Amino acid sequence: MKITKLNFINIFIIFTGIIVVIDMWMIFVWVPTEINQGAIQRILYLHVPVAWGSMAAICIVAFSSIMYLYKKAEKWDRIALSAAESGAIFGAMMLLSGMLWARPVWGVFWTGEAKLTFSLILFILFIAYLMFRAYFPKGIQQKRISAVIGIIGAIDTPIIYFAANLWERAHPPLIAGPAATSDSFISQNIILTLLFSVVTFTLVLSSLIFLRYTLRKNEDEIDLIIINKT
Amino acid sequence: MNPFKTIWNIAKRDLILELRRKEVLFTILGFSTLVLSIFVFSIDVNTKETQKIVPAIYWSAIIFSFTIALGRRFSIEIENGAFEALILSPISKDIIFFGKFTSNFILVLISSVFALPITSILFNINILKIEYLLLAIIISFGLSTLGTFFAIMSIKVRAREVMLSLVFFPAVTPLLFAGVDCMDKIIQNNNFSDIQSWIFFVLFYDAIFFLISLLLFDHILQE
Amino acid sequence: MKNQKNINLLEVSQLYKSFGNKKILENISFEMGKGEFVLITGSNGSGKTTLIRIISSLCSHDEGEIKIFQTSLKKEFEIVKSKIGFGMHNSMMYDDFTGKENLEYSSDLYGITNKKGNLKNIVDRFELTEILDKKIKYLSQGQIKRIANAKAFLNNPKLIILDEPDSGLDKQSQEILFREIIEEKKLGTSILLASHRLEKWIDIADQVLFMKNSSLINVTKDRKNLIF
Amino acid sequence: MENKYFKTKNISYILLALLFLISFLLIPQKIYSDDDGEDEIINGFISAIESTNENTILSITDNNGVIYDIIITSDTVLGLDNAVGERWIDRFSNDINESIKRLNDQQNMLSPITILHHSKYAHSITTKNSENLKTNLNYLFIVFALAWLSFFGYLIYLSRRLLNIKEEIKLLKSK
Repeated sequence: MKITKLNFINIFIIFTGIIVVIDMWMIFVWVPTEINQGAIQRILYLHVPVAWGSMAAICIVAFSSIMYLYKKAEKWDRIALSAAESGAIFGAMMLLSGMLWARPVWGVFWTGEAKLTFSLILFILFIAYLMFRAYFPKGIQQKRISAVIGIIGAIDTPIIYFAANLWERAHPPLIAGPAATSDSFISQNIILTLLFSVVTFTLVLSSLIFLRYTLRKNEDEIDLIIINKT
Repeated sequence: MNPFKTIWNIAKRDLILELRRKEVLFTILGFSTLVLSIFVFSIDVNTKETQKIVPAIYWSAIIFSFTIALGRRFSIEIENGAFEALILSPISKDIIFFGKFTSNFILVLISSVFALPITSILFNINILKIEYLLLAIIISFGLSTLGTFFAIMSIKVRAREVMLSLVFFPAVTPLLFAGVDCMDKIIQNNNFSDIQSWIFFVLFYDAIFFLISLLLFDHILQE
Repeated sequence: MKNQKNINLLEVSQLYKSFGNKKILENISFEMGKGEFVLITGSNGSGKTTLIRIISSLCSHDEGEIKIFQTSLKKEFEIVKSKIGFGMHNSMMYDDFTGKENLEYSSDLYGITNKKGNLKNIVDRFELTEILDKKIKYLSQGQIKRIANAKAFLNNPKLIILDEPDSGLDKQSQEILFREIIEEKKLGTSILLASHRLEKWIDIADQVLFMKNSSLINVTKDRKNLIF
Repeated sequence: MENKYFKTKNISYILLALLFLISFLLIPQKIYSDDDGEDEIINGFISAIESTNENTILSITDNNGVIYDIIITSDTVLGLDNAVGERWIDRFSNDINESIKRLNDQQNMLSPITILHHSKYAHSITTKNSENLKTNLNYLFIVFALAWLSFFGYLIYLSRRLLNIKEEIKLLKSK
């Protein structure tokens, strides 16, 4: 059975689906509830992997943008676009899970806490990349400028994280509650579930990128066919 | 042809152009004062609480007015192709970036220095100290590096002002944090060691983005 | 006047350019020797301006090779640019500066030694004295075009690239332009000119290239019965 | 005009590398040096509150009867729920008598308290309202539902577009 391009992706997605189901079982059934925060602590198994996913996405965007500027090969630009789109969704989830975790535990949706500020700015960076690319007239320059934004955005990410920490140190937000020390209470099962969720969400991220990449490739193919037809 | 002379030539001509057109000059000076006065109307100024948010108001006024000025800065120059004359002339692209950067740097510096006395009058805090000048210089450096880069990059994009600010603000937030926090500390006249880490951070930020813009500048000029 | 074959000033080989899914330039190739006058003609929108912009490295191209003064376009090519004069479609000048200030700015950029003398010479040659001291935005299209054309001759270049220099010019200034171009041609400067009006240029052109739906035909020989 | 002495490109490469080196050495360890040790957590009930002139001392008996004396400093953060369950969050120094009053209520209500302290100096004192922590399962449900909705929605949207384009290509190729 010749593995063609398309059904390789189907296998990959089905495989990810299975892994996701196992992961859900682990999160909701297998891992014990953490004594300090109760059930809400299970958001950790979504928040951390998604944060790791959006970080990975911005790195992929940066790497493929540099390669595109260096090699001028179309393939790198497609990877950058797909990584940015899935990265935007992961960034939105990171922001949402962060806020919905803060609400029950700290009593407020938004505090000056470093991680929340950082995830908001990262999310805006992704949106800026996608909007700028959509509003720029089509062509080689559009790809080149998006690559430049990708690189600047990626270089900015650690700097923003650093600034958010400095900002939090200068203006400590009123976090009254055990969540502030959630990581001081890690038992064996919690670490295992967390690692497994990180693996699952990396698989989800790569399958999204993979799918978006093939879609982009086919779009280019259609453009080529139309050009040859006229 | 001494490159520093060309850079000064480009910057000088840009500034003369802005003086004649007065459009960007008004945005830089007028708009920031407008933002400051809006805050003065909306909050009762003399309680101790509001003193804490004065740095935030000051720096957001500077950044807003600079973003709008950036949107206007290159639009006319591009329409009749004057920017292309620069690209076609026998100077390397880095010198063009230096020239445009210097003129933007001077404009932002004027705006931030001009807004200092206004803020101290409106919010009656004494902020006319030398440290503010140093702070204004290093932060304006960072602002104009990325500002020039993004302005030139977003010439051809539709809805240019919105797109420019959408890309510019997240990239500049570290500077906003640094500016607000340092100013806050200087107002409570803490010693230098508190803001030392911020000063280091801003210098690092300026250097990194100045070099990155230099390296990537060729790619955004090529049509 | 055939130039020596070996030193080609400008070589364009198999140039392709398409924008989105519309082809603009297909397999464009031509050469240009020293002291030659090449005329590129064709109806509006046949890709003349794009070709000129690609040659002057303002616009990227998909495939093909462009060599000016034997150096390929890809390398840093400022040294080459100092020997070229550009007169593009738009005026390339600042509206709020007067004609004189614009010309001074260009001579600063080109690093011309005796700025005053060179400027005076250009102004006399193109008879610009009376329109030089008004701001560009108060001048008519024709007057702006005259100053823009003069700007292309400012750094006494070896190669002059002009795109529609005669659009909007009145009779008298066309005469001036025509006279100056012949003058430069005698001094050995090669000129690449794109225009859709033929009357005068066709007689003095060494090569005539006709652009028709994104391809190039060399009609130097049977230029007389050129109709489009 | 040969600007060889202004070869900014390679100078910038060297400067950039140098800068990365310096920054890694200089800034981070300056920041993270003042992170002093681990904080401990005590869960228990307030048994007594004495406020002397310079600071206030809370004595807490935890679940297995051990009594701790915790010192409340000026920047201790309080997160206390009243009988109805609304959470009140403020710094101790901002409003001392209000904080003392609230602490007394907690003592009378015998509500479970979590204290985060570092060698007896309290960072934060919060009511360990385990019962309403159970109730916010709905937050948990919302987050996971939204997460999976967006991922699978995007996945389905992409695959549908992919199939359409595949058909179009087949159509165009056959024509």
